[in-house]
Amino acid sequence: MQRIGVFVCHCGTNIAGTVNVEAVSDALRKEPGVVFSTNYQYMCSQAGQDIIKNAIAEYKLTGIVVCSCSPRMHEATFRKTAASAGINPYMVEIANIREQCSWVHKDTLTGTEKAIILGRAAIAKVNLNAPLTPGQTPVTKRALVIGGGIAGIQTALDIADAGFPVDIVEKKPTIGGKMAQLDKTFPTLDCAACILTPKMVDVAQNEKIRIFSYSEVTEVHGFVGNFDVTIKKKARYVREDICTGCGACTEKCPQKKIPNEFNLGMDTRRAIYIPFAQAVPKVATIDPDHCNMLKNGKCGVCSKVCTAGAIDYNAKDEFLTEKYGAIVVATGFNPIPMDKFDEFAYSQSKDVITSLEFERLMNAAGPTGGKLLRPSDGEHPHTLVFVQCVGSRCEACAEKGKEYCSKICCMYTAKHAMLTRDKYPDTEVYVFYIDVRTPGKNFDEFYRRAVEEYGVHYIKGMVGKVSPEGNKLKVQASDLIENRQIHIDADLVVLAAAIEPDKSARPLATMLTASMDTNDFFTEAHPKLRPVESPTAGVFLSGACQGPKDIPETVAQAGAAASKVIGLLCKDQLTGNPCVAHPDEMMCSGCSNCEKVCPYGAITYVDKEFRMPDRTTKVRRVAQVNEAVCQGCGCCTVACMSGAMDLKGFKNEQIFAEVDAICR
Amino acid sequence: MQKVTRDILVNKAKELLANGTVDRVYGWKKGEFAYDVTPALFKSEKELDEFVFGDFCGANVSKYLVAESKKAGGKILVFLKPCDTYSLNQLTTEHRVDREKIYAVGIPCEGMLTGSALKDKVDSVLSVETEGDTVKVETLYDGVKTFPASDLLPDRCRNCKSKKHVTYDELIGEDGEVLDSGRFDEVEKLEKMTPDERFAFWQGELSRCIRCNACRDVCPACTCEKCVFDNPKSGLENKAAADSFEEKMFHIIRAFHVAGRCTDCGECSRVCPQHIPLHLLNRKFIKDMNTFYGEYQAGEVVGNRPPVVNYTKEDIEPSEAVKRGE
Amino acid sequence: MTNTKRMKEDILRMSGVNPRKCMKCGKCSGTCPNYDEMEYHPHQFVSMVEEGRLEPLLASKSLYTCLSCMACIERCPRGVEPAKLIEAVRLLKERQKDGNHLTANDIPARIDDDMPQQAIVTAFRKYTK
Amino acid sequence: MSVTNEEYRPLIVAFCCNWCSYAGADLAGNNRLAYPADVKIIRVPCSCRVNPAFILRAFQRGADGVIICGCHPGDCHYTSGNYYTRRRMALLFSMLDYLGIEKERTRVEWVSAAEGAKFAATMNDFCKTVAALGENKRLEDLRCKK
Amino acid sequence: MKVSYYPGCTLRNKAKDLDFYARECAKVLGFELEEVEDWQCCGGAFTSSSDEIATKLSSVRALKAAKEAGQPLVTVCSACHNVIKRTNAAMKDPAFAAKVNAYMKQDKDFTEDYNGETEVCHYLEYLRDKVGFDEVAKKVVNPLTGRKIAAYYGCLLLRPGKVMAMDDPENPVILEDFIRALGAEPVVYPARNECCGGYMAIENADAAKKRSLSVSESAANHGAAELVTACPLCRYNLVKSGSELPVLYFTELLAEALGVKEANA
Repeated sequence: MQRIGVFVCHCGTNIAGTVNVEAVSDALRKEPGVVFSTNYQYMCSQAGQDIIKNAIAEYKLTGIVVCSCSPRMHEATFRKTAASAGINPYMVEIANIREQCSWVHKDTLTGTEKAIILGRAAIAKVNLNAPLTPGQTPVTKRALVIGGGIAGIQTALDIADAGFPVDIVEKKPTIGGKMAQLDKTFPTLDCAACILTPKMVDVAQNEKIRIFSYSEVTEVHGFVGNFDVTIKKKARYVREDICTGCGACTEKCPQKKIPNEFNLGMDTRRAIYIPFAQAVPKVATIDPDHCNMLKNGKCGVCSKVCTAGAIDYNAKDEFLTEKYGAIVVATGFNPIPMDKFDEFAYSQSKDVITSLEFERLMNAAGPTGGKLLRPSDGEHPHTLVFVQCVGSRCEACAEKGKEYCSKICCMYTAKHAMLTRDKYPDTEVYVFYIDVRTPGKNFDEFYRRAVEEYGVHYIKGMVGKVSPEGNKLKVQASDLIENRQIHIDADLVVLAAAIEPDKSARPLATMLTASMDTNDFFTEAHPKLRPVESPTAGVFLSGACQGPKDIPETVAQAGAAASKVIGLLCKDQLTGNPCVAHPDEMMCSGCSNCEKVCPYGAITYVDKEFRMPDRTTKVRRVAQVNEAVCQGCGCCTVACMSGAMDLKGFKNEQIFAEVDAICR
Repeated sequence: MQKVTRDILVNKAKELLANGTVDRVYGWKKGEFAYDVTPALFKSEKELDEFVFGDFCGANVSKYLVAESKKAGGKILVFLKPCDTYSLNQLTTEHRVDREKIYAVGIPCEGMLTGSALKDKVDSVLSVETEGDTVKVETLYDGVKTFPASDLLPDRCRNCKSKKHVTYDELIGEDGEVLDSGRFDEVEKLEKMTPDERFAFWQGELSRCIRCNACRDVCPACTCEKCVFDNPKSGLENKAAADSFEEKMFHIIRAFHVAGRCTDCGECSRVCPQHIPLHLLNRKFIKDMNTFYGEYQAGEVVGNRPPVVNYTKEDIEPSEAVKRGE
Repeated sequence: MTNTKRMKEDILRMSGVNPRKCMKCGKCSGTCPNYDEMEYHPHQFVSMVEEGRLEPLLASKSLYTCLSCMACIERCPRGVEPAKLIEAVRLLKERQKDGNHLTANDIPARIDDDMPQQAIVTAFRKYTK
Repeated sequence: MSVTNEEYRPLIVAFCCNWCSYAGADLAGNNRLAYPADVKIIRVPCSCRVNPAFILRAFQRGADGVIICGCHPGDCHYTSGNYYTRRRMALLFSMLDYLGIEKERTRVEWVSAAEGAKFAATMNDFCKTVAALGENKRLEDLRCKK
Repeated sequence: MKVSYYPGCTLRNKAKDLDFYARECAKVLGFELEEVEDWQCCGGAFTSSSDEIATKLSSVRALKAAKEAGQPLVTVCSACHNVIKRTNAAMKDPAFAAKVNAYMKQDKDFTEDYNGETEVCHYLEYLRDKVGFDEVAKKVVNPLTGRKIAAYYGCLLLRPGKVMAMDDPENPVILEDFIRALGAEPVVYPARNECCGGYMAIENADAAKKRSLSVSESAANHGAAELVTACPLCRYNLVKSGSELPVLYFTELLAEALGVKEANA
């Protein structure tokens, strides 16, 4: 049996004005378990808290009920008071007789009656309270960043800057991501490589950062502060520690006709290759699908020309397991395939390209050395048509396209149009748009410059059909402002393809038990207030894996994710919320219902041996709650049919007791 | 009525025991009366002499596998009617049975008669035989009486939902199809009544409950280690009801606990000594889940996620859900 | 209910089209092969029906110049299906008194010996009630 | 102590989630938006913590109405809790209705931390509705009234 | 293998070749077209309006006959195929089917409700999915080697894509694969799925001509020497367009390759 003290606060006249506090403390004194009851003008004041402390000592109280303002206001205060007087802070319950009683009821009689009932419910609950201690778990002071694009790079640099070691896992042979493929960046038109490559070098040179390029995460176990991650380092057949990146092998390899993915297949590379000049790490990689030596043991040219002796045809995939305290997902995006939009003749003509391909065509390091030339015949195009929203903003149930706005296309198209007109004033540039969306600093100004200074023809309407005829692309489109159909003989058509999360994101989300939306973007712990955290504790989101983003936004989010990681890694121990779910293993049927509804993946199942009353042992499948991961929502307790799962601090019997006290 | 005979099943059992596929068999044996057939475990070829099969083998033996499959030893042979296979799948989904330890032989079912319906019609039954669709009953005092078999079929068979075996290791006879049954007609009829009529209906039905717990004990979805109604710590412990509300509370909570997991096997109504149509509670949940969240049949596929532990962002609001009937 | 409102409801019901799904991108009119023959274009049908401006549509020749080629249905990113809407407006017109656009007597003069039966029956179905 | 009052007053139990609706109720208090004292609030971490058994228990012990308040769908502090609440309560309420129990006695309302006014208005309306139904006879446990 | 066959009225009149060669080639390819008894004209155009019941009855009767025969319903004419396939899809909607079935109950020989059970299959689909273009290629005796043939799909075979589900409506390959199977070289050109002008030919021949000319010119520009189609109206418009390109029915082309044409010459 508890020894409960009841403390009724007047809150000046805030409570005492409508509630007869004397009557309340008198009535509650008669409740079961109550050994002391009093009232005071301001319970939260130092003097009020002293009354509580003294009563705890004098009456050997084990539980406290404070009838006062909302627990959202002073629960923490009174818990501290109790703790300082030597009783467990979770033995305190608050009856909210101000916000939910005296302030909303005018009549003293009903106000007093209700305050008594609320006090009674709190007493009934405290009678069943048990001391709770938040769990402590140590934190591995190392972070993992999955994805080595600008989001991952920035996050890693910021974390490393705070002094914590960081590993980047990148599935491609080099870090850099999509930004490395871009030409200029909006709205300032600085060159992407000029601002990105120094950061890539910083990453390479930072002692706190390790790069696992050409690698993938294959397994994730553990929880916040204590993740165990298995990383697969794919065999690149070149020893990273020896290769100097001289590139001799990439010039001598006889396999020349392999589409170069870095230039989106618009030129070719060898079977041994370095994706681009500023690659980090700058080491060669052998493409096993095209290498003669690996396929049929005949060749070995690269090994012969490599003076460093870095080639290793016998290399195997390696697996290593590392410990991390926090994981940042930065898996980025890709343009969607255009094969379902053949009204734009993407598969029929080389001169219908995506915007990312256009970036490569304009890039000095691209397949044309930065000269804008038609992929089909290498001629200089005079008439260019840009089509916006290809695959974005489609009907939800459409089989092709995405329901969302891809966000970045309006701005990069304005950039493309502007750059084209700037470099080649002899061109005519048409942009077909549905809406021009420019909410960003200097964005609308940028778009207006494209129209006003560079004379780009912005036409509100959509292209219906592109027909390759001769060496022209006949574009048929609507002009909604002039209410006419227009026909343009274009030399190049550029499609602003919708962007989608990288395909690696979904299996990764499963490994991380992080949730995703129907479009495979990672969901945030809270869409407004916790935008860089996943609902899974210890997993953070950076960049376009969470939703379409431009570079400034990505970098901002990357920094925000890094600061959240730093905040976590700064702690030696994580203090949990003690109000967590707890299964009674003897009652658990092992049905997995709780596991299914847990939004945090905090519940797992183990086969456990139990000693039965008849002295036999029995192996049963039972639920286990990871208290470091559980956030205490209680959803599992209702999903549990046998009542085995309960929530500490809000136990079934406690809530039943409150209900009973109110309905008495 | 049944197309499979006892001998076919016994021969199959003997064969599987002999070749070591299984080391015990769950089937049925004779009870006190002709219509009173009860599930039983047979551990040897010899014991199989007592194995019976006929038109009163309605008992769903899936639930017995919860305990049996966790015991040491080899595989257990079990003969499952189509509707029993749904239960086995659901229990597999919930990790309540070890499917690897079970050798399930699917057997066709032509509908199983209930003893309680028979007892309502005649007294002192000596023997029962079915020929085609006619049931011949020999009684102690009234001689031989005949009934059409349909008179003795429970609702679950008259509105059979499926003749298809959703899981089996071996099949005797041909597999059937999922049927387009009228199993929700009765529920719809109730929904069309006024609230007062519904209240009166259920008051009439549920007040007969004697809390014998037979419905719970037979239910293949009720396999908790300890039932909340028996557990003093659950806050719901209630061994016997003291007034009419507690019956309602017991049955609502029981129906809610099995919602999304109940395969509609109808065992609850079969065993109820008070003839309470308990399946109408379960079917209400099934019907609601189908209309609100899309067609769902518990036990159809192993690993399916029941609607109560799932959601979509566009789900119906509770206020809309109760307006449907209006 | 006003007559226009009733007619609009009829059109929406018959066609099953929800014009509110339209995001006014103009792809339907960009794709329409018979655009130049039409006074009101596919995207206008969608917005005019939604706005309830039915009289000009009912009086327009455009009802009979839609080729029913369904390119607008196929390519609409929002699944609006403008051609179905045009057809519903046309049916509404033809179901009115003297609403037929062609009669059997009009046909012989318009066809040659090679004209397939298919074209004639289609024209009947499209132009008459 | 009991108040003798000629007028019948219903007993209403309100389950409020800690993050939105309980804060919404506090806001109603801060703004002094009155609603009947018949409403007694029980704080739960999330609306998904509300077991149907709690609701039935309240009715059994003499509550005349039970209302569950949670964050708006999509805004759950725990991301998905209220979606489960919505399903569970839709099914439970439909079942209670099926048993002939007045469906007006149960309600789910989404009240955010900013919606003090909505909280008060909801409680006023719910009290009025339940008061109009009169005492809960169909669900109460007579033993507990003695 | 027997299949139910719906020829349609044009194939009985102006497009007899389309029909004749379809039947003869089927024999060579090992299946038989069993003409649906007492079929009625499909009406040429599908009326998408949900309250148009009567215009769909003829199609439903043919579909029902195929269901009773337990066979897929094969069509050749694009227009018939479009009407019947879409009607069949509409019949899968229980509300619509209920209305139509209520109507059909007045038929003398009414047996049971029809709910879209029949598989509707264009002759080309049958060749691709059931016979296999590989098998067709094996039966070719006169390979059309060296001929540059442009496939003209028009609208009705492909759209609406979700219902017709024959091929990718923007980048179809079925006719090209067919042409390749016969040994000829398919010519891909952008106008192959643009409208020929259709029934506009009756009211405004000039407008129709403009459309069909743009199709045949596009094909010619891409190097085609002849056009192939499945639709009599498309063929009519393309022939009248004034282009030099010969326009053939696909069955005619098939007959030529299989040696059926010379056998019947």
